[in-house]
Amino acid sequence: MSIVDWMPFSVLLPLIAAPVCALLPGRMLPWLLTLIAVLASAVISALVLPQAVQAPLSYHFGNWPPPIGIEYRVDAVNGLLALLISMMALVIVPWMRQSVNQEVPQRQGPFYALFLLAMSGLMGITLTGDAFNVFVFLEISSLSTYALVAHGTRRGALLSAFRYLIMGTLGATFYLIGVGLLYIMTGTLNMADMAERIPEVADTRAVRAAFVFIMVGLGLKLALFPLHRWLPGAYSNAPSAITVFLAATATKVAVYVMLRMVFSVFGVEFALSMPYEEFFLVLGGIGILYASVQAIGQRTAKRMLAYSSVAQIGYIALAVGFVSIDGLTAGLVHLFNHALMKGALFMAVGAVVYRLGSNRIEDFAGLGREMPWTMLGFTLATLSMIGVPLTAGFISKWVLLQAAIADGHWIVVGVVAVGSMLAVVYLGRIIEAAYLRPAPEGRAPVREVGLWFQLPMWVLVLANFWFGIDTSLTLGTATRGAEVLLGVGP
Amino acid sequence: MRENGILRIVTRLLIPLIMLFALYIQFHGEYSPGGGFQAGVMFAAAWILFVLIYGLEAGLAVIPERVMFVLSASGALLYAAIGLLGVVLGGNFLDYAPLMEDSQSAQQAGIILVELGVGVTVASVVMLIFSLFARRRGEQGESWPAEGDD
Amino acid sequence: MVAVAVVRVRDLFSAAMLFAIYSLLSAALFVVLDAGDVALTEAAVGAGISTILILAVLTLAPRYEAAIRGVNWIAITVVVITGVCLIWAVSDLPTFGDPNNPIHVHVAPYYIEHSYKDFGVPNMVASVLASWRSIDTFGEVIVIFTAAVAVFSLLSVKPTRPARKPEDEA
Amino acid sequence: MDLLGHYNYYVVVILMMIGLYAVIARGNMVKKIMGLNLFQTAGFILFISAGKIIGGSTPIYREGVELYSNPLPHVLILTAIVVGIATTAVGLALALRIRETYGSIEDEELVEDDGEDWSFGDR
Repeated sequence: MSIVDWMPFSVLLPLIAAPVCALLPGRMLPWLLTLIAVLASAVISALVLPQAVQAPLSYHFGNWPPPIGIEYRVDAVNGLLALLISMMALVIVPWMRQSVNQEVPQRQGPFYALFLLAMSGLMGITLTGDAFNVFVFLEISSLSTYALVAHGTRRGALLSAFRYLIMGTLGATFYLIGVGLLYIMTGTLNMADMAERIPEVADTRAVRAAFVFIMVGLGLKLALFPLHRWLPGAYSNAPSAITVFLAATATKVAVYVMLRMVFSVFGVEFALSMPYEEFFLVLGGIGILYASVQAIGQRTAKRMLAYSSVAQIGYIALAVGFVSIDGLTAGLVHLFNHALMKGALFMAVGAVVYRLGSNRIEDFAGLGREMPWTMLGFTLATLSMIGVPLTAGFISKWVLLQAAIADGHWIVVGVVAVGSMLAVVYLGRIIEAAYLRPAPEGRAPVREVGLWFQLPMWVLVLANFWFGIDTSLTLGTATRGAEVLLGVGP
Repeated sequence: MRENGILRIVTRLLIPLIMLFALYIQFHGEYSPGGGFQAGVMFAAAWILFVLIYGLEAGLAVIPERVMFVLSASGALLYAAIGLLGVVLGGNFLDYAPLMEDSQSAQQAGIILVELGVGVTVASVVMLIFSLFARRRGEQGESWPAEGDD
Repeated sequence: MVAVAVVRVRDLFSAAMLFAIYSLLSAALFVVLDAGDVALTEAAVGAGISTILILAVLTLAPRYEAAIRGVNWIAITVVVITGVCLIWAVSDLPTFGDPNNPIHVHVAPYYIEHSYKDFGVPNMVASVLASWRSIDTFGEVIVIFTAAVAVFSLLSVKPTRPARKPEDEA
Repeated sequence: MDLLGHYNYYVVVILMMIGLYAVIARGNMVKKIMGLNLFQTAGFILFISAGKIIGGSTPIYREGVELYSNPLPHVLILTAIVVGIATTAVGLALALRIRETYGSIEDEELVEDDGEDWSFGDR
């Protein structure tokens, strides 16, 4: 079997493992099965990517050629994203074991099954080349995510999950209606096939409305300002492990679908005939400033980081707002790098939650001495977040600024600079508390967390530096991806 | 409702009919409207009717929740197994052609088996969800006796 | 229309009943539109399962919803914008029922032609569902299974969980 | 003629607006879920309407019938209905749990409780 034959199994293996996992008793077995499935998925994704960068790979389900059947189609863009998702899952699964033991004391089989479903749903959205199939897998991942968020130990978790469900379902339905309109106009659901047929009907109002509907639907899913309202609650109330996973992957996938629909399906000319650029630049810019200011006002670390995520989505929106190779490259690189930083930050906070049972910022006081490794990791990830040279965060901001300067968008340059300053302020609060303030009187000494927490976090922290120095994987693949999206180059 | 003789007898007559109809829909789905999903819902509806008349305990005595849970997983797994069988026999995932020599009957076999998987999952999931909701009511009734005036 | 009533009625119990009627009406509409399979499903799901589940929740929850304070202008604005956008869009769609619409001349004819010829399966919906677009249906099975696991993990927790103090967790 | 030719679509839009209004404006969670269902069903009618051919028949092969309605939208909507009921079930289960923990399912009453500021620890 060639690698193409294995490709869909990066989705199918976790998907099939999920029902088995749900039936397994105890705590160890479901976790082990999850680990194996995720590992297999990551290995396959890693093997697929180099091939997909060369030329798109296509897998036909049931051996029916598209558009009759459904195909999985992998190129540099979604190959990179699939690698990101499966690798993040692979890092998180070892990390989550103790944290989940604490936060989900009941039967864990269903919990891990839901995690697998969420992960494979995201993978499925990423790999598929069929617009309706996206909807189906979107619902798999969303439904399981709602349930996972509701597993949070705070009672607010239920409410957050419910609101997330309402917003998420609205988003998915908007997307469905958009796809429906497109289908009515083109007669096909296969994305590549749609792309060929859209130019004929591009001038109709129905196609324009389809564009708007898909954008709004996905905007809800990716928490683009002002549709971000569900995100802080969902992130801060979910179990720590789920927060890490969601922050690192879920919104990224929505960004990907948006890019795919805009560039591969509607095409650049069509996007430019809509107020696409203005839409993203304005919303992205306001999103960065608004969410960063909000983040400064938060009292808990998780919620602060959640607002920071909304701001980071703003950066990605800015980047993809430039319809240029540089802009899209910046967006894709930031997609990847942001997952690394946010993953590391949320893992550090998760470790603190595990020990302290709290993530209020004043409770971080004195942790610099008591949990030195965790806080060191947090600090290093913060550097990347701010964009200090030699870190991954620097690379993405650098490319973004280049794109902005090339297009002469000086306001964007200003927004990015201000956003970075604000990030220094809000992330600085935690670091200040951890290192400069003494531990409160009367608190029992806090022990450092064990290797299960440390190792995965340090993998991500070091990855931040690795990808800040060696950019061939991220920048190289992202540039190739941008070329694919814009339809230029080989 | 549970003491009403007419209801009990009518249901007793009705339930086998509904189940029979569900099976008809399940296996006749290729020729007329219907298929695994509709049959599953129909089958579950028969069980729910049974529960409404005879009570949840009687219903769970027929099919315990644990069995439903296992069934719902195994329906999905049956579907996946058919898909994987295609791969093992040298085709793509969910490729029915390698299942049999004759491509027409291979497709039919694939469709029937897959629909069976759908039917099993849907029926057990709907029953499971209903039973979880209904059981909730019983448990809550004990613990929240004073509630319900708002 | 029934839909308006569903939204207006504050008695949730009547709303649930009206909701069932609405589902049955749409099922009837689907029959008129030649979608027998869909009608069967909508009738079973919308009028059956959804309604039963809603009623099951209502037995545990207050029957009347709270009075609405004033008019929600944000909601109206959003809805009107969406509505105008849609009206503007749909008036541009191909005429209803015309066999020459793009939807009918691409892909679909293949299904219609080959279902019986290649599979010997007269019900085209079944063959598209279970063979041509089989992975969608697999996804559908997984979705419903996800729902089962989700509801199971949500509702298998003991109902009278002691109200936890928010301070000691995060 | 044009108005008649799009009658179905207009109905869809109106239903959609009603459902959407219920989702956004209504505070009651059960009502929100019903609204969501209305909204989704309207979307389904859009698909099915598009699949209809006047003079066509149900897409089940019979001797001598030439014109069938389009089976593909039917398949999509079958899947979408299933997804809809799955969402509804999870949503209702959540509403039930919320009712148990908070004692209310009116969304607006719970806003402050949700901890939008997350400042429990300060009290």
